[in-house]
Amino acid sequence: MELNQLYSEIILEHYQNSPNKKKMDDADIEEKGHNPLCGDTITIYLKMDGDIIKDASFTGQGCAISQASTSMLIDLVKGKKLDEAKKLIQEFTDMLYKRDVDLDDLGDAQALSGVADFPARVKCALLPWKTLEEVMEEKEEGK
Amino acid sequence: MELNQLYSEIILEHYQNSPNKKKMDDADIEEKGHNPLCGDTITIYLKMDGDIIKDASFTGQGCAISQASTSMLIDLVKGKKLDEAKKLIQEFTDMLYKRDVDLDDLGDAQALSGVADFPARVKCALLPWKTLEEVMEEKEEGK
Amino acid sequence: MEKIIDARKIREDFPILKVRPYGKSLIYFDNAATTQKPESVIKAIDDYYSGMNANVYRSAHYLSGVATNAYEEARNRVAKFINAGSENTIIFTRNATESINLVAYTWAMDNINEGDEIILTVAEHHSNILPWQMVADRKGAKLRYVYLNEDSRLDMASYKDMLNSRVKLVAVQHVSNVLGIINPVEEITEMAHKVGAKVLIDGAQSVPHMRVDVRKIGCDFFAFSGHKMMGPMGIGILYVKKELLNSVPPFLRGGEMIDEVYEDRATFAVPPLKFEAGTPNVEGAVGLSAAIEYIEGIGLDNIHSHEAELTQYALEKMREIDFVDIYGPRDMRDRGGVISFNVADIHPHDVSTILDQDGIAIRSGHHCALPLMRYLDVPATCRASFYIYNDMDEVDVFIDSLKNVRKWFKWS
Amino acid sequence: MEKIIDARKIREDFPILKVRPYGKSLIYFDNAATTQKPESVIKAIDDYYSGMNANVYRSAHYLSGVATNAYEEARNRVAKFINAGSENTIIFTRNATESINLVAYTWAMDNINEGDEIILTVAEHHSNILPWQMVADRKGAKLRYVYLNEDSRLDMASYKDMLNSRVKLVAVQHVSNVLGIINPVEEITEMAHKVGAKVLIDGAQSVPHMRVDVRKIGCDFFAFSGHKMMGPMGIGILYVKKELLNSVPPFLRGGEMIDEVYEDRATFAVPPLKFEAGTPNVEGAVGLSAAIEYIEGIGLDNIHSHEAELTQYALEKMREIDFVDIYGPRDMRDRGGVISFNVADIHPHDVSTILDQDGIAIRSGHHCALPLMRYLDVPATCRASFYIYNDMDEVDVFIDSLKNVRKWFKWS
Ligand SMILES: Cc1ncc(COP(=O)(O)O)c(C=O)c1O
Ligand SMILES: Cc1ncc(COP(=O)(O)O)c(C=O)c1O
Repeated sequence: MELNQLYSEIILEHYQNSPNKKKMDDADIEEKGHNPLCGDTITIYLKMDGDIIKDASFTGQGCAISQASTSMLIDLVKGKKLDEAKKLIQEFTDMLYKRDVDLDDLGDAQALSGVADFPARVKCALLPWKTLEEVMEEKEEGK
Repeated sequence: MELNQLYSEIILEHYQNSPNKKKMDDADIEEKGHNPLCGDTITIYLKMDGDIIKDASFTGQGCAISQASTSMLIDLVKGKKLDEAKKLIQEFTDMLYKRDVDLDDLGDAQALSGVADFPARVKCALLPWKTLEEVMEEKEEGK
Repeated sequence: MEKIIDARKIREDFPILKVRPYGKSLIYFDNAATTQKPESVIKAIDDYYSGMNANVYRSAHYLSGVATNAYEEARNRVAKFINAGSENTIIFTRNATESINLVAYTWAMDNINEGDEIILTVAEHHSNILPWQMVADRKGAKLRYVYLNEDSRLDMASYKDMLNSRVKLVAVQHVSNVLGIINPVEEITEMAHKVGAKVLIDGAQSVPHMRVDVRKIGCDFFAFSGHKMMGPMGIGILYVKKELLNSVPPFLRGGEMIDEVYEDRATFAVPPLKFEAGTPNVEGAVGLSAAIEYIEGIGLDNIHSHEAELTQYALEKMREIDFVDIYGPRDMRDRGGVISFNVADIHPHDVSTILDQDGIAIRSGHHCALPLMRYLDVPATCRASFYIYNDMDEVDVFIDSLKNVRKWFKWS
Repeated sequence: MEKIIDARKIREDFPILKVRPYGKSLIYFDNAATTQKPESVIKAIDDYYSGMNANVYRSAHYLSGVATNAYEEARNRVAKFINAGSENTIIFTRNATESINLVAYTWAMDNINEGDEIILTVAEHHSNILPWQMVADRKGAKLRYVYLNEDSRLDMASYKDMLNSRVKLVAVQHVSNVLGIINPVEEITEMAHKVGAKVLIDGAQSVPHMRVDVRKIGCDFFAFSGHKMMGPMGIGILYVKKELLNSVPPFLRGGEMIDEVYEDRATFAVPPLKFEAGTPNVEGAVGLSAAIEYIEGIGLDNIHSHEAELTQYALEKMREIDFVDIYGPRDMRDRGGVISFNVADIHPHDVSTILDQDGIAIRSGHHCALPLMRYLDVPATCRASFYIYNDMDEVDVFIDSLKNVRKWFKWS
């Protein structure tokens, strides 16, 4: 795996010019994610319509991988049901652990498959997906 | 160094039949010594006449080396001034650390010189001498 | 009879067993104190420092990735070895003593209060007594002890008597380092849980020698040491039951165990990192992992049978010597490879020094079990403890040497 | 100019430096996190397990004698290395973090009370912050921080302002792991002692790199780690001033640290054993001793000069790159071999990943100094830190790689 795959056009585009990177003032759900080992932080904002993620955005500070990954996740989950989002989280996680998985649903996020070759960076890419997972766990626990 | 020197006649005699091993009810000084690493314990009893050790005895439980060493020490210090006893303690300690020292003053205790070849046992032999040293330190500190 | 374990062949794996004290073959019977290390463990340490060494978790560079993987694989292997379920339940400490102290300083200081009770046994190692004395002292709780029955085993009836709702913790060793008894920890845990008490098992003497399944035992805390199972010194393990893990407060504080740090306050990482402050002993974890691999290669059931065989043989031979007193159970049921004994009229230190001249390493002293010594009414004992590299021939040499001990004292 | 240290030759002593990440020569600039080990240290560990391993102090057999001597010699060597005076003032711990926690849990919990103050600095490592947060929290004491002056050095004037009779402890790092500043600990100690405060120095980043004399400093406690000075992981050191030693209560409780143990109470051994509960890491002590021998063979003054030279060279080259921001003092006065920096528009992790592909190991992140990061107003930094096996050629490769970093991001 080469660096130019890790820092590909599409990842840099999401990192440097994401339209998803903005605060949402009327969000129904606001979930912070933090990677204490490296200091990356993100906040995911969700506007819900029942079970459907009507709108989503994020703010954050961190490396290209974590920020691009968040932007890609936002792209993917907008308009999706929570259940569908859950499936995407699983697929993305599987991709980063090099498990056999169909990548078709993952859209731009497929570009992050190369991170699997940089074990130290896998946590960066997973951060937003884990954060969204926590939203769901909290919802399920009725918090 | 051979075992028959470590467990020589004279050491065994002091260990098995010491006339010094008895409680002294009217002792002026009673000092306990304890080696926590091996569990040896002794109590030294001293009857003082000013600076002179008029009488001495001991009780205790422990290995042949610690008990014989205590009996030999009692033999040596009886009738001695504290200052003289202090000198003996130093000479005995030097002997066990194989430092160059004149052994003449040490009487039977010379027989313990072989313990220096059994590093694990040096502490056993030193126990009573350290205990007597503590008596003196406490005296000096005016306790 | 076919040998389960060929100790002679196994000895080839242990470089230190070629040492010849005073020109004699080394017979190492001090395994309950610490065990020797096979070549594979020594090599794992060498390989670690020669090809993987780095600080873990936080750097993004190559070596740090390699070291982090090695560390986490070790944690994983430990988790599987004792069937912990999740590797998050495995906390690396310095030794079993620190593992127990961790529980004392955190969970116990938070959950044990005035009037509460802690049940120990009189056979506990100091490392499973002193931490609880501290807790009892600071919190106004009460320590109660279970004693032994006439067969030198735990008096199980007294657990029944003592267990009540005031009891917050039962701390008990899995195997005694003096008597060799294997305690019914599963039964004890079940009884304790019925009254709502938590259970800590000191497994320092069990994990190296027998199959241990912490979830089958059902205990809340389980502590052991790497160095007693052919792993390096400086690495210990604390297992904390998953359900409890989050509620245990952190112990040592500093780097690596944090989430956020402000000048006046901090939040903590999730377990197990929350409990591992500062640079961890990656070498120790990697060496321990190699030791587990070695143990698994031989098989814990084989190890246990081998030791049982040796112990039975040694006990029989020792009973034939009329001036030798043996402590501990009379039969081999639930018994590990540890034999404590005394020679009439001769202090254990002298016995040990005399055997040492024949190349035989046994331990003499109180074995960090002074309450038990007082209970047995002896100032100290000798102890022979076996492992996979010992065999019957060595026991024979030991028996011969033992028979001669009194001669040096002109006693016969 | 004649080289003080020939790093190329020294590299021969370090097997790991032959590792080739992604086919590149390894350039290890993560020495502030942990250092690599010379062959002699690896061999000392091997020799220990192949010829000396035993539990220390309590057994009377041959190997135990050998191991005990090795352990005590190591203690002696450490004492001499930092001029501690008596070897009894040297306590072996697991790492610097545990050393500091030991003081926090014992001396501090006993001597710091409501309304008392503890002075830290904003540049402290988490390991010298969190233990004091705990003490402050539990005892109702107040933490106060010294900040930096415009030259990124400790603002000494604020010590003067803050020191008063309520201050019970001043805890300060000897050398910063982020800024490289060498703090005037002797002066700080003198000032603190005048108001009756005790002083703890975190020497994790000084002892490996410069001559340290704890009695000249005059501090009460001094903590450092073996793994940062080419010694093994899992061994740390706490020096406690002789006058204080007896009054510090024990920390971890268990085997080896006792005098007498009864069922309900215990008395403790004299220092340092009182502070070393359970089986000690003899391997770690022996390995550390070999590391000190290696350091002494090279000479701490030489090490310090070598690092100063490298640092100066690297700083000059880095200043020429206009998109690189450097944190820390502008000149070389009282400065260690640690350089923290950032590349404009690129996160430190990305910088680190890109350099890593060229075989260069640097650290990126908050370096366990989040309060300092916040104070510097950066989320994280990159850090290059040097040691004896690094040289100018490596710095050149590093500079070239650094110049290229932005290209990967299509920034130039
Ligand atoms: C300044 C400073 N203090 C303390 C520590 C903690 O050392 P350790 O992780 O070895 O306990 C470190 C190293 O991480 C350090 O750089
Ligand atoms: C039963 C038992 N518990 C605890 C310990 C303490 O282990 P460590 O000294 O490795 O902490 C030991 C060993 O000495 C032991 O035998």
